[in-house]
Amino acid sequence: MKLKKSDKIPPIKPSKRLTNDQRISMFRFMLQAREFDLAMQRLNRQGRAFGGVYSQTGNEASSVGSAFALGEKDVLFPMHRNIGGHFVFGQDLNTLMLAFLAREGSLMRGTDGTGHYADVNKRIYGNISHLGAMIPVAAGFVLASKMRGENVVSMTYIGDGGSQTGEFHEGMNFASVQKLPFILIIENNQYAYSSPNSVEFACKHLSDRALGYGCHGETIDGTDVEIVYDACWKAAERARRGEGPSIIETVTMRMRGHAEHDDFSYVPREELEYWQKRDPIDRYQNFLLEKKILTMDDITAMRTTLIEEIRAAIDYAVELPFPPAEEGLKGVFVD
Amino acid sequence: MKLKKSDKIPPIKPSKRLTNDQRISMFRFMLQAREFDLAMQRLNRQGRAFGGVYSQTGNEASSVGSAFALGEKDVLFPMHRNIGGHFVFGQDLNTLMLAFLAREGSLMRGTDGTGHYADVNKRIYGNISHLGAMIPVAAGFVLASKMRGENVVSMTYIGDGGSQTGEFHEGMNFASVQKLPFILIIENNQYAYSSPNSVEFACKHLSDRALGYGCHGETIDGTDVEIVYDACWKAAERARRGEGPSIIETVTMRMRGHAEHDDFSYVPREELEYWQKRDPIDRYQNFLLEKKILTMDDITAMRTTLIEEIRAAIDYAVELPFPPAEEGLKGVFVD
Amino acid sequence: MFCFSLPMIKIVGYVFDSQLSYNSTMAQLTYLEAIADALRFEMRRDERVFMMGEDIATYGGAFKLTKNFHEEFGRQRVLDCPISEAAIVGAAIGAALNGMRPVAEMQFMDFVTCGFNQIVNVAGTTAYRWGLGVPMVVRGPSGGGVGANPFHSRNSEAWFAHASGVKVVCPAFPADAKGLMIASIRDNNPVVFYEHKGLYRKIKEEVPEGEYIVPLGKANVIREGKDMSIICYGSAVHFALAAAEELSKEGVSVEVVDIRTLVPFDEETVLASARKTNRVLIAHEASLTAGFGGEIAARIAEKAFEYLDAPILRVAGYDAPTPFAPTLEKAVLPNAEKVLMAARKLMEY
Amino acid sequence: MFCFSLPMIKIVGYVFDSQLSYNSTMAQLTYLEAIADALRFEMRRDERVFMMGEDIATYGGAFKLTKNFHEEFGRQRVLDCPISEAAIVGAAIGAALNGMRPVAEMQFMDFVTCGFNQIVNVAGTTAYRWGLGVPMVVRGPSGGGVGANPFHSRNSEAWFAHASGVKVVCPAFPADAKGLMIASIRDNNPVVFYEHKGLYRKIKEEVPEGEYIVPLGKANVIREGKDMSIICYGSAVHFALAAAEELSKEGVSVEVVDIRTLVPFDEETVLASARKTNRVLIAHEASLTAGFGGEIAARIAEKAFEYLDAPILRVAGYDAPTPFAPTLEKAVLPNAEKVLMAARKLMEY
Ligand SMILES: Cc1ncc(C[n+]2csc(CCOP(=O)(O)OP(=O)(O)O)c2C)c(N)n1
Ligand SMILES: Cc1ncc(C[n+]2csc(CCOP(=O)(O)OP(=O)(O)O)c2C)c(N)n1
Ligand SMILES: [Mg+2]
Ligand SMILES: [Mg+2]
Repeated sequence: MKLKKSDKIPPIKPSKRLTNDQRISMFRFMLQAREFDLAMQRLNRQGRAFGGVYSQTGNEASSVGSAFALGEKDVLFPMHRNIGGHFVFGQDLNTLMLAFLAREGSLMRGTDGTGHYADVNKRIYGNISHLGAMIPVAAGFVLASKMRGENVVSMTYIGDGGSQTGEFHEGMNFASVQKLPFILIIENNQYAYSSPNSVEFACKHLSDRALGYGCHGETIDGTDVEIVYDACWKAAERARRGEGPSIIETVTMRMRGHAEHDDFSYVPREELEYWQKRDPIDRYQNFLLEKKILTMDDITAMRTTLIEEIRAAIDYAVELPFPPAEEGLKGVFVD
Repeated sequence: MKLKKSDKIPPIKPSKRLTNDQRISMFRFMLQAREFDLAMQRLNRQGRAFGGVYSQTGNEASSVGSAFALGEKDVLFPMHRNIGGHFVFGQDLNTLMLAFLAREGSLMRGTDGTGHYADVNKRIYGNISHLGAMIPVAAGFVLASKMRGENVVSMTYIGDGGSQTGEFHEGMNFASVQKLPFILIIENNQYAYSSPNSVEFACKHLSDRALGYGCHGETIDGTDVEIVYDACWKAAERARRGEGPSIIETVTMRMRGHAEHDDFSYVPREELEYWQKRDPIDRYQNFLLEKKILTMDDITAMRTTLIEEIRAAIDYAVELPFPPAEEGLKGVFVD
Repeated sequence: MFCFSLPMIKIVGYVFDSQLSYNSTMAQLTYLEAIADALRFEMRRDERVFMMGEDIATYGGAFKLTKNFHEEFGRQRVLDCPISEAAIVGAAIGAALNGMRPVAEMQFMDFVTCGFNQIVNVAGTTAYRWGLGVPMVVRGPSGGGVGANPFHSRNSEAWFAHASGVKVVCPAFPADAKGLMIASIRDNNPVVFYEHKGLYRKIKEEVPEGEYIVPLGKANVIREGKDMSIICYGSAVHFALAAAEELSKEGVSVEVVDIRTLVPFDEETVLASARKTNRVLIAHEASLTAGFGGEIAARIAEKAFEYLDAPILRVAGYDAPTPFAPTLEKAVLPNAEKVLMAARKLMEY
Repeated sequence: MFCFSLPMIKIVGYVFDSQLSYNSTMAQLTYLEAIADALRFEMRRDERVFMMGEDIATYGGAFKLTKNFHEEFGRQRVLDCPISEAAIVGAAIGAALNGMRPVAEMQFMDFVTCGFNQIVNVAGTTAYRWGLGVPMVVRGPSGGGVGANPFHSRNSEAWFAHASGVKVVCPAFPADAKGLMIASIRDNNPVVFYEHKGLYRKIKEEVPEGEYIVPLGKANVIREGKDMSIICYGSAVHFALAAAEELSKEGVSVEVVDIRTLVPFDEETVLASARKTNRVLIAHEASLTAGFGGEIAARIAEKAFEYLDAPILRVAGYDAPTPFAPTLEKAVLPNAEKVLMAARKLMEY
């Protein structure tokens, strides 16, 4: 992505579909994602985190705006930078923290970590590490719904890097041929680990690939949560009307390293500065303040509560032991 | 592909780059491919063919026109309906027949059959059965040339079916990022085994995918050999100038079953009739006669010679034994 | 087409135990028909069962195994798919997670290499990680001996046996193929189901009509003997039986154990046979090195060691791709003659 | 990060034979440094050698193994690639067919499942079918014990050992890693080279500088003994050595054989050891069922049967994905204690 020096930060483009309560809700989820991220970074510095810590900073609008656009029957297959979506889908902090820290009581019994869990009742299906793999799986999920006449939309994510996997292609093509109610968010956060877009692809927009599948495609500002919400809401509507899948590329920036061990020295300082000014939370906060939907006091209070809740969840989880060893020898097959 | 009832068969669009000698040459290769096909069909009916016989009929313009556009350093990775390309690249009938019939003396020692062989001196590298697999391989071949500063173009083929494989995507994207001198011909012959285009993809043209890779893409009439030649010649020129890969979709029809065991009863009669009128050899023959480049006598003589040569090669090969059993236990590794 | 020359074997003496349920009506079915029968039976019985694959509807599959299925079940439940094995398997997994019981066909089992990641990494880890079943069957024709080529002949069952979390089934007979297919479809775990294309139309036997289940994880002693055991599965069962027949003329009483499923593996039955006959030969069509025969040998060498009177021998494919020419293919693949030679060696020991 | 607790092992008593060439200068290198050293040496020596992979240039690889390589060799020869394992392997094959000697990195060996088809079907059959070499190395970090997750810990060497046409290398020591890497790069066949990430920075030893080749297909008796043999490779060599040390205190003399390469397999050295000690234990980190240990056991049970005084035992990973939590991971993966327990059982037999 070429940086335009003169580029002014555009104002938030308000969606006509959102009530102010919903706006506050979205903002809260974004803030929660950010504070969760900061807490995990801290935990990592303290040597108390377990496994990779993948920053969500810069991704809050993309993750929250997209998941927020789904309905109450729809399903989410979040990827490693979609903690915001977990919150939107009602996941509680303790459950998340047990999963991340692989403690006793984790939905995964310690067999896996981070957001890799599934919580069927909350319609959250985590991912595997292999990028691209969840695309055909999420498509197949709604193939089943469709066969039963249920009107369910599934949504998953892929990065500017993961879009180069064969399963991206096979999954998107399959979903398009079957006209499945499926939404793929391509989160173009400029880097795939250390690789800039130029290493990964040579097309202009990753959403240009939609033309080659015969589905809807668009590239949007991934730092404006209302734009993300609107695009995804429309995609979900199209999906429900039987018009097939959509590819929505949300353009944003991964504001830290790939994971916390990565000092991201390969990212030019100007690029970070450019995006810092477009911080999705700052942008939305300014909008909410300007429109008097929230006051600074409201936000401070909100933040304080979120931080306390997250701290409580960490304190709770970190004290728990890892699951007992025997768990490792169980459950390779279900009955 | 929707058939347009009123659609008139357009006249051949003559290329400005071809001499009449070259035209005759191309026509001869097309005729050779057709006669080879007919001979293989006959052999199959007689129970003397060995392995699948995949018809080339309908594909001669695409295969010959594309290979003919390459230069003398360029390399060809033909697929199962590209016998025409083997001829263009100078392959002799005996070598081919030994390969197809897996007889003693086959370049593959009987380990594999059909056009799966490689003949390094002739710059022909066959394929494996797994569709899509040769795309990254053919791209990697010229990555090597490029690293050595050699200006070599590689070309391979894929079908309207095989374009849905993950390796198609990964290979084309890789070639585009590296701006490799690589040409992919998508031979859209309406069917993938029994599956019409509508089962395989939902985009308008398969060449639309070029946009998603950032390479050149176009869809052309695959029954007009001069159009095919011209498009490929330009693609090779772009490749040599360092402008990267091209996807060229040649639209034609597979005029028989997937292989000879398939009665293709799933193909509507009108569709076959539509395409019969667009037989690439008939079209080119009419053009050559009209332009007085060849007379009917020339063509008859040409055909007679070709038939005799093919018959001789079959007679030669069919009498030979299969390679000795010990060959099967050799050569799993090279030294 | 060069064809596998197998005698039409009529099987007697199946060992049915209490877990096997079957219907008393029988029909003479080929291996292919028996599989089609199982699929049809399950599709009729359970709406959640559906099929995905290339050319399975209109065309009825490359081997016509699902001929006319779409007429009975509709094109949605007999879903013609693009040439995208990863998408086929991946979408099947997604559908399985959402309450369906998909059966995904690989047009040839060789192409499973293109859906490999989905099977071993998504399907194979879901129970362990999420506690969720993935009731999916991936099935298709495998194996050589029919003059196909290196890419239409592979026996890759050992890959999935080593994957963890994936069940692996390799039936040798029509009735087993039916009973194991029904069991596989009803299993809540991913199953890779290897059909041997050389057996499709070569073998016919009485197959119980209707509901008939052969549980996964039960080996079958298809021929009792006392001098040596041949442990085998898939096409190897047939050449093992042919060799056993020949050996009986030489006065050697051979027990033939068809393991039927690699995962779960019926160690008990295999060990019991080894302990009884004290001589073991293992046979499979797949290439030797790191094939499943090694696993069987290792289990016996550990757990029935003291009963062995002779080395454990293996007869398997030569470590090479399966070649195209019949002369070479014969050299590479195991057969009755090779089993016979090894068995004689074993008895001479 | 939970870490593999391995003692820093100083190795003595390497068996060098005449085919091993080495330089007398030595440097203390970690396993990771030794591999980097081999790659750098070959890149300097031979223009045809180049590297492909994700994040290998600018970033120097996820483990910083190729740190600064692009500065010396340029970005063309240290080629940062898109996240496309099939394209990386496929393009490497194409380049190999056109005179180059590519080394393709899988960022984690787990992701080889996405390039699986290219390796087993294109690379593995090219010599046999075309008579052409595919001098390509696919390398990357494998294995568990470091608190990664099921998708960053797999040991999949047995898959390729069963593929035919692909060589498989699993070094356990820095010097071997270097010598085997150089041999792999110079080999005209496809090689899948398993580096164990738990060893990357845990082990340091004297590594010959410059040209140093350990030929593929030569096992190494790293510890001589007379009471039992432990046949092993990769990370298992280290816990086998630790167990052997402990056993020696108990008066048991253990021979440890590091097979180093699975394909080609040095049957001779393994059999000689089995024949000498008469008791065999096989250890590998990969899960048990259909792992390479089965192959080793089967060869011994066939060819050294009469020398065996006890069952052949295997210590391997439990048949499950490698779990994330350290408690579970420890339960699933083999270690010195588990080898010790099995070895005691073996000696008691
Ligand atoms: C198939 C596959 N190859 C390689 C990796 C290793 N890997 C994990 S994340 C990552 C970078 C992903 O970049 P991108 O898709 O842009 O997502 P982001 O992390 O930037 O959100 C890589 C290379 C993987 N997980 N899967
Ligand atoms: C990965 C893979 N899946 C399935 C097949 C089986 N198969 C062989 S040819 C074919 C149809 C190919 O159709 P298309 O790509 O349109 O090429 P055409 O034969 O029409 O020229 C299929 C499904 C295969 N060879 N490879
Ligand atoms: Mg990214
Ligand atoms: Mg086609």
